[in-house]
Amino acid sequence: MSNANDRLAARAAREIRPGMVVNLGIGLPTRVVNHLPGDFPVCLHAENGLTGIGPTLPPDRADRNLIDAGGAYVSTIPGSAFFDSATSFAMVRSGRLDLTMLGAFEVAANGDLANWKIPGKFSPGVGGGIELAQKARRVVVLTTHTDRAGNPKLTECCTLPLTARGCVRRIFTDLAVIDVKPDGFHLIETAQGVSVAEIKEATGAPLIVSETPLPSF
Amino acid sequence: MSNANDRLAARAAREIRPGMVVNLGIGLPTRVVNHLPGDFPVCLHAENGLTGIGPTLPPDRADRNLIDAGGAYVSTIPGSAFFDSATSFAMVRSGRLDLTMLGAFEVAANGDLANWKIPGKFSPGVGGGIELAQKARRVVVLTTHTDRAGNPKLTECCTLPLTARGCVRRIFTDLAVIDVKPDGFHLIETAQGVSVAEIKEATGAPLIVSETPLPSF
Amino acid sequence: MRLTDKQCSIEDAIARIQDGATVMLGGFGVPGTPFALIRALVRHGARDLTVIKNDANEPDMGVDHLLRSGQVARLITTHLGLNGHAIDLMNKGRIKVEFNAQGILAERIRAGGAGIGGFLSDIGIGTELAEGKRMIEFGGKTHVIEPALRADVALLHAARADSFGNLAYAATARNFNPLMAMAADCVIVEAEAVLSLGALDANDIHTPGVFVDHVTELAALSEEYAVVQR
Amino acid sequence: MRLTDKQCSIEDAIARIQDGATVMLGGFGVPGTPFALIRALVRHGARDLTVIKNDANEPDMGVDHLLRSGQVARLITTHLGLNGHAIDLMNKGRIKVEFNAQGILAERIRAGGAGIGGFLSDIGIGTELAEGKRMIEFGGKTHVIEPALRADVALLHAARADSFGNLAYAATARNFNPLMAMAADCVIVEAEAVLSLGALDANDIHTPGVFVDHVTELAALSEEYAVVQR
Repeated sequence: MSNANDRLAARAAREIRPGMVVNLGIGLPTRVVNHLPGDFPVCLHAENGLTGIGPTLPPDRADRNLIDAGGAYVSTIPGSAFFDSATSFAMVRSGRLDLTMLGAFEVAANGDLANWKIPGKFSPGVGGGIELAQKARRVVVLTTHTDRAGNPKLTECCTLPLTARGCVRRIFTDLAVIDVKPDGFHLIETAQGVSVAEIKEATGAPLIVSETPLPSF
Repeated sequence: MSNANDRLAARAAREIRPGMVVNLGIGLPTRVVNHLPGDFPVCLHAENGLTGIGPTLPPDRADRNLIDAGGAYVSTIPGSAFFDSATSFAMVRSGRLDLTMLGAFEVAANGDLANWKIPGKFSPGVGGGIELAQKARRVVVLTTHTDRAGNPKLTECCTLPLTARGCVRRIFTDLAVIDVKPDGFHLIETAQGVSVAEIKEATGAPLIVSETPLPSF
Repeated sequence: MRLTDKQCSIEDAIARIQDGATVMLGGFGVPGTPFALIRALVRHGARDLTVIKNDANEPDMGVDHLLRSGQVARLITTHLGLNGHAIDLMNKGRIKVEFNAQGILAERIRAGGAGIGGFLSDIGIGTELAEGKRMIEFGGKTHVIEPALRADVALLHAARADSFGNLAYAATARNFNPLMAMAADCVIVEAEAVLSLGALDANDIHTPGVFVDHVTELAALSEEYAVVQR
Repeated sequence: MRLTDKQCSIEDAIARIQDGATVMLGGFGVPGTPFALIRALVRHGARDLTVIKNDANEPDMGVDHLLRSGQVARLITTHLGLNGHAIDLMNKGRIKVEFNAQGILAERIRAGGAGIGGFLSDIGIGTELAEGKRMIEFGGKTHVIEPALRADVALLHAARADSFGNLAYAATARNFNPLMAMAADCVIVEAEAVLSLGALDANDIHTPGVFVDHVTELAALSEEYAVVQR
């Protein structure tokens, strides 16, 4: 499983183009950074007020005032900048964020995303997720293909409270890479050793598969 | 005339209480600073982005990047701060300006102020005046009592486009100090050598004068 | 001209806070949270408070002390994920919680500080976050109207201050602090160091002292600021 | 990770500006005005421009060059008092001028930069400044709705930049520059010095480079920046 998640993070890392400004959500997305070359030209944004996130640091080398939005002690790189929370979300809402990678409870075939609340079970608040999902120029999701009980997370419609409507463009899972297009989910890559039939079985909505062989990751 | 204006500026300077944050408008109000003791505790605000205005400087000692809102080369004092134009007016609109001193074309007996436009003759734009007049905690006016043609500037109603309604609390002129109260203009001080009759004659609205002798300045 | 000295003791500053007050607290997680001022507010005991803070810190830390002492009636926040105790109080109905999208909370506070009544935003439209909010068509688009937020008191943490209350924050400890500094009738700052006037470069001040009412130098840094393995 | 280099020539940057574009220009009076970029825009020749600037500089300086070359159709501003030529063009109907209260112009630009649609304000109510504006009752008060302002291009002047476009302004040359940096699709900066990454302290950056598209180092400071007796 951890291997599969590493592979998915490595695949998702190829989504990041040189020069992009990128926000990586808490959880799986955070791991993507480990799969970028050390000198890759990218500006990572932390919504608590930092552009140019550097590597995470162990406590003995950490700066007590320097965390990312997930609370991890991080570092700066040459050219990093600090700013307040209003400026941070001004960047997000005014379109300066090229890409965000988010986790998901559910993604619907129309691109709807639910990732912040499970009524009666989990309601910590939406944090910055809603603005990232609604305003980043490109939103991709990193998630396991099914939940712990084996139920599909890619579905016809979201049943949970939405984070944002129609925002997801691409989904990276442990089984597949799937694009969200006007006509629904398109399978574009498969994980090594996973069959298209297995992916269809684990997906809660129709999956459009081209005739031509798909690459795997 | 210049003597009278100096006296009026000196009198107006006594309006400034220790610890106030004050914005001095262009023209007569700017002169007030010359009548404050050098170590007087006051924070002068320039709406182009400076708190803690220091003395004006001659060109040979000026900093090309350091001007007040009237374009004069000024200096800083210990504790001065620079900020952007939105922050500058955030101070004004959120009530952090204790006092502003403004010039006037007309002040009405209800406190209305007109000081930015003479249709067909003078229309350079309102600049920051409207927010200063509307939002400073206390607005006082420094002006000659009459215009160059001898017409009163203190009137029943303003005929020129308004800067703000009902904003003026006190008026300092070359002839008098006049308070604006719910029932109109109240004469509270006279300039040395100026009679109450002269002041009434030069004022375009009823002037309420108490029975007790008035101080002069 | 010279600038006034706004230094006072933590106790004198906090004594101004009344029952029923709305109190903004700086900080995002630990950095920028005014832990010493919060402890003083617990000692002071003002009740029925509305607290505005990005998060509720962690159990037995910062905001959580105010929750445990029963002083908080209402919490306006964005995320309580690190404080299960706060979520528990919310679920039991012991405190009212209003969740805002994080950037919208920041912007509402800034709007209060800018002296405007509110702003138009499309954030949350089509989700339950927008439910119950007034909508308006403007410029060919649908917006929700987000009201400005102001507070009676803001409690802030700065790395460096001067005696007039000019402030500089360190790294990501800045977060909500400069916004709240603009948006409260009484702004109280704990600073790791209070320097003499002129010690801060006028170009590098994050919060101009005009916004600040009281500043106090911390005798020692709160234990919460120690770096720990989380 | 490393940050990209956004340096380019003034001509390459300005070449992106098209006829009919909306162009924001930093500066309040002389300080912060991008004189070299304005000269390049005159050489470039794009016409029918909407220019947004606090003021119109002085005759034969800055904005006035664009007015004389006939490139400006519309000017959104707060005060033209130092440029009689601009007032003359306005009075003759050769340019359209929209006057804003100064802080409202600043706030409208910031709103554009913050990705919000507009804001509610009571400034100007009861005066001709509010005439024709849409009003709304909200929170028990009457407000005008002030629409956000964005531009196709912002031309800015900074004292120091780094190659990623992080910016620091000097003294009162800051003014509208950091607001406009947030509010344009393409942000072009002339800097008195472009430094290597890391030369600006991350705490002291006034405009984060994320907002900036192109930065160019001035070979020499424009003559307008000489201190003169005014």
